[in-house]
Amino acid sequence: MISHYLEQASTFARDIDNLILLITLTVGFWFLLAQFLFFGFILKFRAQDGKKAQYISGENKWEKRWVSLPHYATLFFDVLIIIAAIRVWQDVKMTLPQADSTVRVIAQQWAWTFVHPGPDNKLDTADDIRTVDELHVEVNKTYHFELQSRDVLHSFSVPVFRLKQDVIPGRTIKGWFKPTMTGGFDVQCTEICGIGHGIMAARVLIENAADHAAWVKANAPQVAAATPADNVPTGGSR
Amino acid sequence: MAFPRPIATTRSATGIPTGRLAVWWVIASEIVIFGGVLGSYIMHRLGHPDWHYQSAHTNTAAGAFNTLVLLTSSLFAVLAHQAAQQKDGKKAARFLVFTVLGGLTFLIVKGFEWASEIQHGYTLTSNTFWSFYYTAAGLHGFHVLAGMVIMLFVAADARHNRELQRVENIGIYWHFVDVVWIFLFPLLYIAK
Amino acid sequence: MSSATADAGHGHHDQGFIKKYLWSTDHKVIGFQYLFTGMFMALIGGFTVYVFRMQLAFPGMSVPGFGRVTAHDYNSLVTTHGSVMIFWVAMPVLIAALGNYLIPLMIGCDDMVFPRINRLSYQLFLVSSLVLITSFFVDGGAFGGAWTAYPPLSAKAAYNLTPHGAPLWLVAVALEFVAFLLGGINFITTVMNSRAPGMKMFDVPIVVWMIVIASIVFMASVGPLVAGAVMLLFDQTVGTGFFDPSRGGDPVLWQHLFWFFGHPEVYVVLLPAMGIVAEIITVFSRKKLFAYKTVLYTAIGTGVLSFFVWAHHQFVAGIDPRMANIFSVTTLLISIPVAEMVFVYIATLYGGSIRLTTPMLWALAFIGEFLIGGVTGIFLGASGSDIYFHDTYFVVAHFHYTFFPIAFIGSFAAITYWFPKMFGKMLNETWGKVHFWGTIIAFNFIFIPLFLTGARGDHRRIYDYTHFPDLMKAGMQEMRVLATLALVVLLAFQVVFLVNFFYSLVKGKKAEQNPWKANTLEWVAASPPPHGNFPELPTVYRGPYEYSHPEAKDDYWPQNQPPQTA
Amino acid sequence: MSDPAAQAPHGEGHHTNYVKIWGILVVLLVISVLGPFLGHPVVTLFTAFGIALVKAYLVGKHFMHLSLERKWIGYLVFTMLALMLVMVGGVAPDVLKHDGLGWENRAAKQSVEQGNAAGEAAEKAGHGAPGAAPAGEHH
Repeated sequence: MISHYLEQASTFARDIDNLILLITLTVGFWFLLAQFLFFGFILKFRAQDGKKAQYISGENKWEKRWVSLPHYATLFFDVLIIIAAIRVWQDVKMTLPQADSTVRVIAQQWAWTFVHPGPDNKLDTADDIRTVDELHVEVNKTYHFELQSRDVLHSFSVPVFRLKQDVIPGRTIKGWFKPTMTGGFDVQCTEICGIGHGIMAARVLIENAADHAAWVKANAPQVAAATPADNVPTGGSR
Repeated sequence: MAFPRPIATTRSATGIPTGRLAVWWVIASEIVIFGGVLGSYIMHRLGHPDWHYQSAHTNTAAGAFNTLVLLTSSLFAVLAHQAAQQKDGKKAARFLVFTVLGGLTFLIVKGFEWASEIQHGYTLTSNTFWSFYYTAAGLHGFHVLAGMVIMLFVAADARHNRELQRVENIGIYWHFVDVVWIFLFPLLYIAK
Repeated sequence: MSSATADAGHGHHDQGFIKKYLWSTDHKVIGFQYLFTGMFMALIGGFTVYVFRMQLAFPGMSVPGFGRVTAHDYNSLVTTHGSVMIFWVAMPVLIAALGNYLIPLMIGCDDMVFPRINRLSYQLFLVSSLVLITSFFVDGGAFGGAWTAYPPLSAKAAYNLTPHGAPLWLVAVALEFVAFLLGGINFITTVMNSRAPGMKMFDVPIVVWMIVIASIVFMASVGPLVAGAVMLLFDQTVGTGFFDPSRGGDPVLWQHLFWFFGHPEVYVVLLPAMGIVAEIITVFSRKKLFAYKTVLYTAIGTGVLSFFVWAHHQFVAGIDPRMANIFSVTTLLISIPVAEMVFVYIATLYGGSIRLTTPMLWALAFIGEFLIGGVTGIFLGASGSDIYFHDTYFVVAHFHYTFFPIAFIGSFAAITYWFPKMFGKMLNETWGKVHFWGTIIAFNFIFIPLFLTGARGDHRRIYDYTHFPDLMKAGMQEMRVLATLALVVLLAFQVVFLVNFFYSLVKGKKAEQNPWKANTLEWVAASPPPHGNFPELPTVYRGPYEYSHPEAKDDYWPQNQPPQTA
Repeated sequence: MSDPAAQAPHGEGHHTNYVKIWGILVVLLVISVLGPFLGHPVVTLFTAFGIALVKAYLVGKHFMHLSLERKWIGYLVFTMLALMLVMVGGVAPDVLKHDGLGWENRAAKQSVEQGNAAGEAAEKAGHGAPGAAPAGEHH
């Protein structure tokens, strides 16, 4: 349903979309049923001259089924949705599969700094590649990300990955994603962070192995290079 | 000028007089307000074992003396209630004034205590422990002050044997403020 | 408004305007004060949304009546819209205005139990409104950190750039809480103690029950946030570090304190609206309320459960992911009592004799529209799908499908239904229906497009989408424009309401004592009721919903009618 | 107009010895102050918070007359306390703890370390050294 509008660019995007579809179908059925009864009753029981309304207290056993039936039905479908939702949640937020690489995402008012591990595939070394508002990743590789903030709350959101995680100053929050298609997509800040919140945009550029290697090669600082151009000390607010 | 009391106020479907019922609801709402501060404090305190270096500088003697003062003022408040039940408004008013004096002593001691702490450099902003210390005790002190003011009005009425049921109501509130202090005392002073 | 008839227990004098309307202790006057203040604040809330929706539809344009919208303005407008509509419109109109007006009348007594505390409550509320309005004009402008006011953004002027606006906003909200605490204690005590003789627990009209349950839920949930507000105010003004991570504080604590109140708050405003609907659908379908006790228990169940769900607002906010599982379960479980309540209302229509008057249309629209808000909530309560939907326009559309029915559809239902009692005049039905259809159709045209943009990834509180290529794909901006145009139409239709309201107030047809042939006690009093309400305080003989009872000679059976006359 | 006080369910014929209760409270206070001198943390926990509970119980029962009040008033007070437990229970995993599944509160850990370091330094320098204690000011 969502995929009709927006690419599924990560492994768990499909799971989340399917969960949304499941919820749509289950609650959609009950929604339509309720609206059908609702409008049906309004049409059927319009006031007519000389016809008195029925006197129904809703307290006897048979009438109580009006309440108990939706009660158990809602409970049943709730359980169904809960199980499906928690399975997805477990996968996206509670497990960290073995990573091929780790990127550090540093948010600040109102820009994103992405620290890529560089040729040695290790963070906090001299060959780290720092970029502003541009995240470069390789397709079909599992990435861990470390979120840090320099000032206020931000939120790291990549709609095509169906991924969202708030960034909290003072904390490091870890998560993962695995891109499944190449291309350039929006990264958004989705937690209000001040005046520039509306322009705090970035792009995630998913490249195939060759392009990504070329990009790393072209951008890796020569070892012991000067301070990066954006003049940001390593490790965010540490 | 006597305010004309609506008939609504004199009804009592629950069997609890309206004023006292309302005081209980006030207390219910106060429990969650203090609960918010103290809950936040307790969570931070348990998460920050280093705070015991800070709390070591609180004045346990002053805190203990203030506990004694509040307990005693509570005794006066309940004796005032007893007097009010015996329709002895004058005696009730006298006990209420003693209660207020207890509150006043409490605030004065608090004032000296805080002044000394601030002199030593422990201010509202010096550390989050002290922020909690002043905020929690300050919120409590504000309630003490409010209780004292209301109590003076109640005492003025009680002296003329008017609105004697209010003696009990303000008393219940005062005991509640006392109970809050009973928990604040170990939380801020004894837990070193 | 006081044709002085008999007067129970009150010394009644001819009072001056100030004494009568501004310094009054009469619950009806205080109800009107809340109502008109709420209506005035709704105009502010409406104006702000007009300005920022125009900016979204036509970025960079000079909005007629405001001018160019800067990013700073935009944040302030969004924040003001949210805070005003919830704290200064929904709360005062649904709980304070209707609670004050209806409770003493519906339970058959002459006033609130503490009339002077009641007056104080309104005065504090008025001060809070004035403080909020003041904050628009101070140096740096109004607070722009969203109605949730998450620190550190809200805590430091260096971050939010509103050195005066932020503390003023906080003070206004805190004062508003105190006002409603005082009001709530009054409501609860009045209903518990001052019911008319013979009125047992299950003879109390549902709307009164709902207001009382809402007041209790409010009182029990707001405490931690009051404490949090004090702490945040110190962070802003004195420089403490309660929520500042660099000084040993924790910003996540505020989120918890806020939502521990914030989620129950939804039910605080929902329940009174549900109560209003219960009163209206029974009258206009001439039916007894289906399963009175079930409605009551579901309301209490909703109130209790609402304390266990708050962290679903924080699934992706950095809370421990394990906690999300617990809150996901509790959140979905709350759908059970709410679904039951809706089904009970639908069942009440069965076998009725339905007349589609204006108040009935509003009440039915509430059920129909609220259903949409309810089912879309499931997407957000389920942790897995909330990862995607969190802070998108899907959320915005979802909670507007709950809050708009609550705050506006519910209020319009109440105002059109009780207008004859409040002012002694009838509203014009034709213009009432014009207003109804205009509002409802426009409302759906605002938020169905927003569901779609939200599903496509539009996130909230963005002032200009042109920075996001994925959000400027074909069809997206058209949706935003459609929503904005529908909003302008909706606002325009409110003029119809205001004109109808004030015209009928002066020139409307005179209302009878009981124009809708309803059972509850307020219709026993004259229209409008004098100071002291009833010529003689009523005694109650039966429940409030005995419509079309086989033993009654009419199709209604007022609560105060002694049995032998039946 | 009837006097609301007359409707009170309690009062007449009931005589609690309030002074005696006060005496017990004072004794309890003394114990809670002396507790920490025993030097055992578990004992202190009981003498401080256990006794606070007993004191609150005594004040509630005898001074606020909860024992004579309608039962549900007690339940009401208890419910509010329980709600606070719910709140703390929901918040503690994020605020009390400094790390969890996939996250770490670096700032809080650092603050604890600094606080400990500053506290130890102050203790070495002797108590009450001016400016020694407020750790927060120095970073």
